[in-house]
Amino acid sequence: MTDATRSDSRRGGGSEIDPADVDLRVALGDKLALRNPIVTGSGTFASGQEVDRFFDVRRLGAVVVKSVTVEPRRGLPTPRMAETAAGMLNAIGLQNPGIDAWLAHDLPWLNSHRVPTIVSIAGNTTAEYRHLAERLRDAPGVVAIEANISCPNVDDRDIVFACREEATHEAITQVARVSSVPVFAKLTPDVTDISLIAGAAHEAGATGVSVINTLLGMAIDTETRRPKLAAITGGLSGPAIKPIAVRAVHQIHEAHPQLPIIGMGGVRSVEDVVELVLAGASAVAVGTATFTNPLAALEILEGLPSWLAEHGYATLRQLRGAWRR
Amino acid sequence: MTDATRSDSRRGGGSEIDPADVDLRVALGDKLALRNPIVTGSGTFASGQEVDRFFDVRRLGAVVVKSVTVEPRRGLPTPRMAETAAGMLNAIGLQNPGIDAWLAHDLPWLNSHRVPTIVSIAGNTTAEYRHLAERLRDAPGVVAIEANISCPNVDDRDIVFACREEATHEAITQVARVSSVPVFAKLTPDVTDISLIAGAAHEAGATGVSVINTLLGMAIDTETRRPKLAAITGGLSGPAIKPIAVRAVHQIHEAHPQLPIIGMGGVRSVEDVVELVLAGASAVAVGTATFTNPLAALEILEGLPSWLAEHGYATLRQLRGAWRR
Amino acid sequence: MSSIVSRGSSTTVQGRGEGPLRARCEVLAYRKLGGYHSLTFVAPEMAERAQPGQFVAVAVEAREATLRRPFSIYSVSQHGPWAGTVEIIFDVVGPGTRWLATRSKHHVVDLVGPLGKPFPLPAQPVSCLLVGGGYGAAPLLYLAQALAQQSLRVDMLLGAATQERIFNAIEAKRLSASAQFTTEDGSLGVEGVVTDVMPRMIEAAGTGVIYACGPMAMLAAVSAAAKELDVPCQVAVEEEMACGTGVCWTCVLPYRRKDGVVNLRACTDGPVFNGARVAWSAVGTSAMANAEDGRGRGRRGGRAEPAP
Amino acid sequence: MSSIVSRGSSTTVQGRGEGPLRARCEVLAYRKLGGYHSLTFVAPEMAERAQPGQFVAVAVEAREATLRRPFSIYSVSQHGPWAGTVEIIFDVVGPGTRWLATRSKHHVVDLVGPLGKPFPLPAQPVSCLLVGGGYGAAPLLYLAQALAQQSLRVDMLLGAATQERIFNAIEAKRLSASAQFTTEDGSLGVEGVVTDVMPRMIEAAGTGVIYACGPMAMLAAVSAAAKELDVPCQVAVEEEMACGTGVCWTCVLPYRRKDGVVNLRACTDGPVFNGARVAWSAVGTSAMANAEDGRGRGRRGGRAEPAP
Ligand SMILES: Cc1cc2nc3c(=O)[nH]c(=O)nc-3n(C[C@H](O)[C@H](O)[C@H](O)COP(=O)(O)OP(=O)(O)OC[C@H]3O[C@@H](n4cnc5c(N)ncnc54)[C@H](O)[C@@H]3O)c2cc1C
Ligand SMILES: Cc1cc2nc3c(=O)[nH]c(=O)nc-3n(C[C@H](O)[C@H](O)[C@H](O)COP(=O)(O)OP(=O)(O)OC[C@H]3O[C@@H](n4cnc5c(N)ncnc54)[C@H](O)[C@@H]3O)c2cc1C
Ligand SMILES: Cc1cc2nc3c(=O)[nH]c(=O)nc-3n(C[C@H](O)[C@H](O)[C@H](O)COP(=O)(O)O)c2cc1C
Ligand SMILES: Cc1cc2nc3c(=O)[nH]c(=O)nc-3n(C[C@H](O)[C@H](O)[C@H](O)COP(=O)(O)O)c2cc1C
Ligand code: FES
Ligand code: FES
Repeated sequence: MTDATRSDSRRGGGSEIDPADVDLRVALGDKLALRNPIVTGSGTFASGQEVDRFFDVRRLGAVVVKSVTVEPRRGLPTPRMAETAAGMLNAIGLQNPGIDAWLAHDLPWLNSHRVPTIVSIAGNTTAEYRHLAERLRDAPGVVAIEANISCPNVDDRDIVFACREEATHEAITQVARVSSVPVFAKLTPDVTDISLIAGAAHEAGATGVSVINTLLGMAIDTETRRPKLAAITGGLSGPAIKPIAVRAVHQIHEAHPQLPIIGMGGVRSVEDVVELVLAGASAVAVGTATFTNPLAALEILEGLPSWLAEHGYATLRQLRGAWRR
Repeated sequence: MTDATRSDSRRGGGSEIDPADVDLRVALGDKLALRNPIVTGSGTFASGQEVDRFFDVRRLGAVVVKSVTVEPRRGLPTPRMAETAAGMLNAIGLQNPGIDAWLAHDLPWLNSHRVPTIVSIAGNTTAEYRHLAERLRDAPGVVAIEANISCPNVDDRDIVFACREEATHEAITQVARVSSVPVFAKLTPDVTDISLIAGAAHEAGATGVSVINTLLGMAIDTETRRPKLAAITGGLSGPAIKPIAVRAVHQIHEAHPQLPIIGMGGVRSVEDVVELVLAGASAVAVGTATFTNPLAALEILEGLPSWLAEHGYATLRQLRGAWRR
Repeated sequence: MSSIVSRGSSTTVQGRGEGPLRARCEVLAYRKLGGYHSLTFVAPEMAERAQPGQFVAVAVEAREATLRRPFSIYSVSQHGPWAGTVEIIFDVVGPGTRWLATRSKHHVVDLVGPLGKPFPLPAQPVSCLLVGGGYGAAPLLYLAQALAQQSLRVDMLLGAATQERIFNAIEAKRLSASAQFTTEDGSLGVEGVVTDVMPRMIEAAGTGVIYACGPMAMLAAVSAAAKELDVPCQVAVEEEMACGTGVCWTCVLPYRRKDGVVNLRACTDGPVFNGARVAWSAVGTSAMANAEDGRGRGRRGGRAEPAP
Repeated sequence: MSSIVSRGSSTTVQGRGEGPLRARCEVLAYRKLGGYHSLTFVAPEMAERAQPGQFVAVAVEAREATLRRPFSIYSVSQHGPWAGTVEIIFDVVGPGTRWLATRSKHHVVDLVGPLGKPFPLPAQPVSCLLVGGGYGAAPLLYLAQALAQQSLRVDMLLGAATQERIFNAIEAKRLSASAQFTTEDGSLGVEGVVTDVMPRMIEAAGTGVIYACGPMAMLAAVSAAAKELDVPCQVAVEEEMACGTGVCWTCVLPYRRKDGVVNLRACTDGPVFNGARVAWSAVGTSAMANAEDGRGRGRRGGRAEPAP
């Protein structure tokens, strides 16, 4: 912030760090190393092609693609979004071409551009999760699977797997059993104790967790008396939810210090990334911020080395969980 | 909004309504009638005296006072708040003078100013809730008890009664059994299914529910690496959480259409009040908005009749749950 | 580094050699144009890449606004002392447009564009009818210039609730072989809606293609009338957009393809679509004017333009 | 209706006959004063009610800011062509103060005030030493005027990191029998901190009461020194405030009373407290300058003022 702040003791005992020397590499468990911690929020970056018109998306740690389902999905009717104070609600309904078309059209583009790819998968049943993981076995360029077991845009809240420990365990077991790459469970904060769910996912074989998915919200147009979303309720994202994301990451990291966490929720600046890492995240996803600025993820990535150097840190990973009492 | 909007068909078939004729009275169950639906969020209005310097707080439907405990509490160390995007975190720790001092000093002021008073009570054990309700038996001017079973600023999340159906049931049973006035259970949105908790409260004898309390959140100062709150985590309030409040009220109203609801969360305008009522609230509390503008509750109250008249409604209560598909 | 930084009149541009880019653009002029507002930005790279029918997404600094606001490009100039400018026309309907209306010369505004697919220009030398509702006229006037450069006949038909909501009638007359206007209250031209006049104009001009832009309900009616008269019809639609760049899937429009109805993105697959293929009856409730209460969201031309 | 609406230079006032009120106030002047900024508001009712040590809570329209920002009243004028004005001095440290620094003549800003308890004026004719750190000097200069009106001797001791962070040395000299300055870098006055100089000044002036305002760590040190020298000491503290009006309990300060340490509200029970009674060692971590990293939040005088 102010110069006074920067020149404080945390700069280290005279050891000046050159931003060019900052090491951004992060490890998410033994089997997944990313060249940098900046990834994308599933559903906010499509499969990379659109944003690649603005910058070389290969620069990112990985692209987490929009959740893919077994069958193609048309998604929900419009309106699918509503702006809220410092956030937005969405109810897209997992519109996607289905795993077959995705493997035929989207993955080849990602491969030809050498983009490390994390595939988000979503199913109605544990069998569907298993099927998706099977289809992704040995798919080229896929470095991890993110099992989205927490999409709030479903009719029956009971099928939100991440709302219950047992359901989480079952779904993740199916995926982890067949997957050839590390599996991350994408969790919702709309639960009484997210660290229990994270524990269940880990026990079931997840390498780590991705938190947070959107919070279930609703908005009503007082003029028309209609919900602002055709689906009535939808998922809240954006800066408004960042305090929830920091808390969720913190709770999970306290309960499971070894569990890799991909943190997200309202991130739009370098400081937001550092905040989530201090809370316990290993990598950080940029979501809604990409809507506000298609270059958000790149700008954050480019700003990280100098922020770290100025603050006397040679790596980002040394800050993981390093908040002070 | 625009004139075009106002002149739409909902203005009614030529039946012009005079704002002076709008009837703001609301009933919360059989035993509690308020002259208007605007009340205050517990902990955001103290016991009324401070805001009474700005306007006659007797104008409000009722004042919901800061939660009172059996013993006096010093509360948590500072910093107790942190601003977030369109919201704030707080961790006050229920600082209050204890029920005896409150009855001796605060209630008399409220009585002498004839302010309909809803007393928020908080305890560590069900016995404490019972004790508080007993102390309030036949206390003058007390029109209802709000049992705050959802304060997030506690060390052990297990003692948040409103996180579990059974605990909710036990605490509310104790209060309802001895209370001479209607009891409202104040619930947290930080649960997997808030309508189950509301059901448990109702079954235990609560007249209605107050939703939502703050969401548990956290913020870390990246310069000092310290949590922005001395208590590490705290409660998120303000406009940022309004979509969660609307959703929670909606879910409870769908599940329990007869259950009176005091809605709150991010309210700062007449439209916000109408939105929560459309979702299912009978009365609406103004919380954090009072920090931004000490006259917020009054201004909203004064704006309601003309908004309703302009939109062709003779009462607010006719809008309860009246959102359209 | 994939970001090109070029400074000229405070314009910092980020993007790649082609396609859309992001730029912080200085305001060259703010004007009121009838009932509408106009902002002209210094945006040379965008001006160079823009085509009629495309739009820009504007970052508004209104309190708590998270998302950009999309606006059709009304005109571009690629030369002159300011190197290149982009102009938008807008109606004040909410916090974002209210903020925009407070911008003036030398303010800097963050734009992303040009976005979306432009109007396809006719491959054959046909006569073109441009049908606009409210501020929907803006991109059509830009299109009219491009068609004129190809020496094609252009007729203009603009409708709105009242005379003030007809955008730039003078320009419409100047750029067309014939121009007609409809207003709901008869304050300009024919009292009624565009589809009341359209068949006669098509007959008189021997229209070979229709381009339309305006409220969704108007586009539906124009598309239906065009189909009946067997004239191809390209419509530029308006759907609520969270990203404008094709990554979020909020802006979809039901569109008929051989394999059935698919939800296409208005921002990337559109905003220009073949009107005959849009599954109008399946378009989201809020996008279509609502007959019951006389308004709807996501309608080009804004709230003042009635459904025909 | 409990709201009094009076219009004069765009001032709409709401409140009751006495105590604090809310008003939308026109900016009469914006100035830079050394390293600080000053805003003067047209606020006749507030000017009339204000006393030294009180503060105003300013609604800032910075993006996403929810809460008001508190600022000490630096000066008031109760007459002149503008009927009555209130002036604040501030340092730009974050989004709210950044926004405030963009206000200029004729902008309208929403204020609540006067808030808090003022400095208690001496009941006896004693000699007063006013000790300020950074912008903490502002309310002391206001106090100095009030003390001068009572014909009391005033001495001023202002400290800061550097010369630019000393607020209004000229005014301090003008209003005092003697004025001394300390800076960390020696750029003005004595190189050091206020407590290095304070004992000598007390001795020279025969100080009967100390009034202090500045960073919390400075106030702790001043209070300790005053206690040692057995001089009563009133301090105006700075705690983070969510409401400023006494309803939220975020701004508490541990204070020793007969019955033990209680948490008093800085906004309503203070901001002026008896320095000897404040339980300095129990003050929240963020409010006290942190020795380890050389900074803290909630310190009067801002980040540039070092802990003595
Ligand atoms: C491709 C396209 C081109 C457009 N061209 C123009 C133009 O040339 N001139 C013009 O005045 N308006 C145009 N609009 C509509 C314009 O985007 C909205 O009027 C504007 O976003 C309203 O913002 P607000 O903050 O003032 O209003 P709000 O009501 O607060 O908007 C809230 C949210 O809804 C969205 N939204 C609101 N209204 C619309 C709408 N009608 N269409 C799409 N999204 C909406 C906004 O993006 C925002 O996220 C266009 C819209 C699209 C999609
Ligand atoms: C009684 C009182 C009197 C004050 N008088 C002055 C004055 O005369 N001149 C001056 O420059 N400053 C004064 N301050 C400090 C001033 O309020 C903060 O500098 C200002 O709120 C920072 O806002 P920001 O948005 O620029 O920074 P941010 O860092 O974004 O502030 C974020 C939040 O923290 C709070 N906050 C931040 N810093 C402080 C602080 N130092 N003290 C209290 N709250 C803080 C703000 O209220 C806000 O809610 C005073 C504070 C108090 C409590
Ligand atoms: C429009 C939109 C679509 C989303 N779609 C998905 C999805 O398909 N799968 C998924 O796991 N998360 C999805 N999310 C959630 C995000 O990946 C992310 O968890 C959430 O938005 C919080 O991060 P943010 O605040 O940075 O956006 C979606 C979010 C938005 C806004
Ligand atoms: C500073 C602060 C203190 C609060 N204290 C209490 C409390 O003591 N008891 C309680 O039930 N709720 C308390 N709340 C919660 C509010 O009553 C309300 O439920 C919540 O803030 C959401 O509403 P809002 O967004 O309008 O503030 C407190 C909220 C704030 C911001
Ligand atoms: S607005 Fe995001 S895909 Fe079209
Ligand atoms: S700031 Fe709210 S009580 Fe002092």
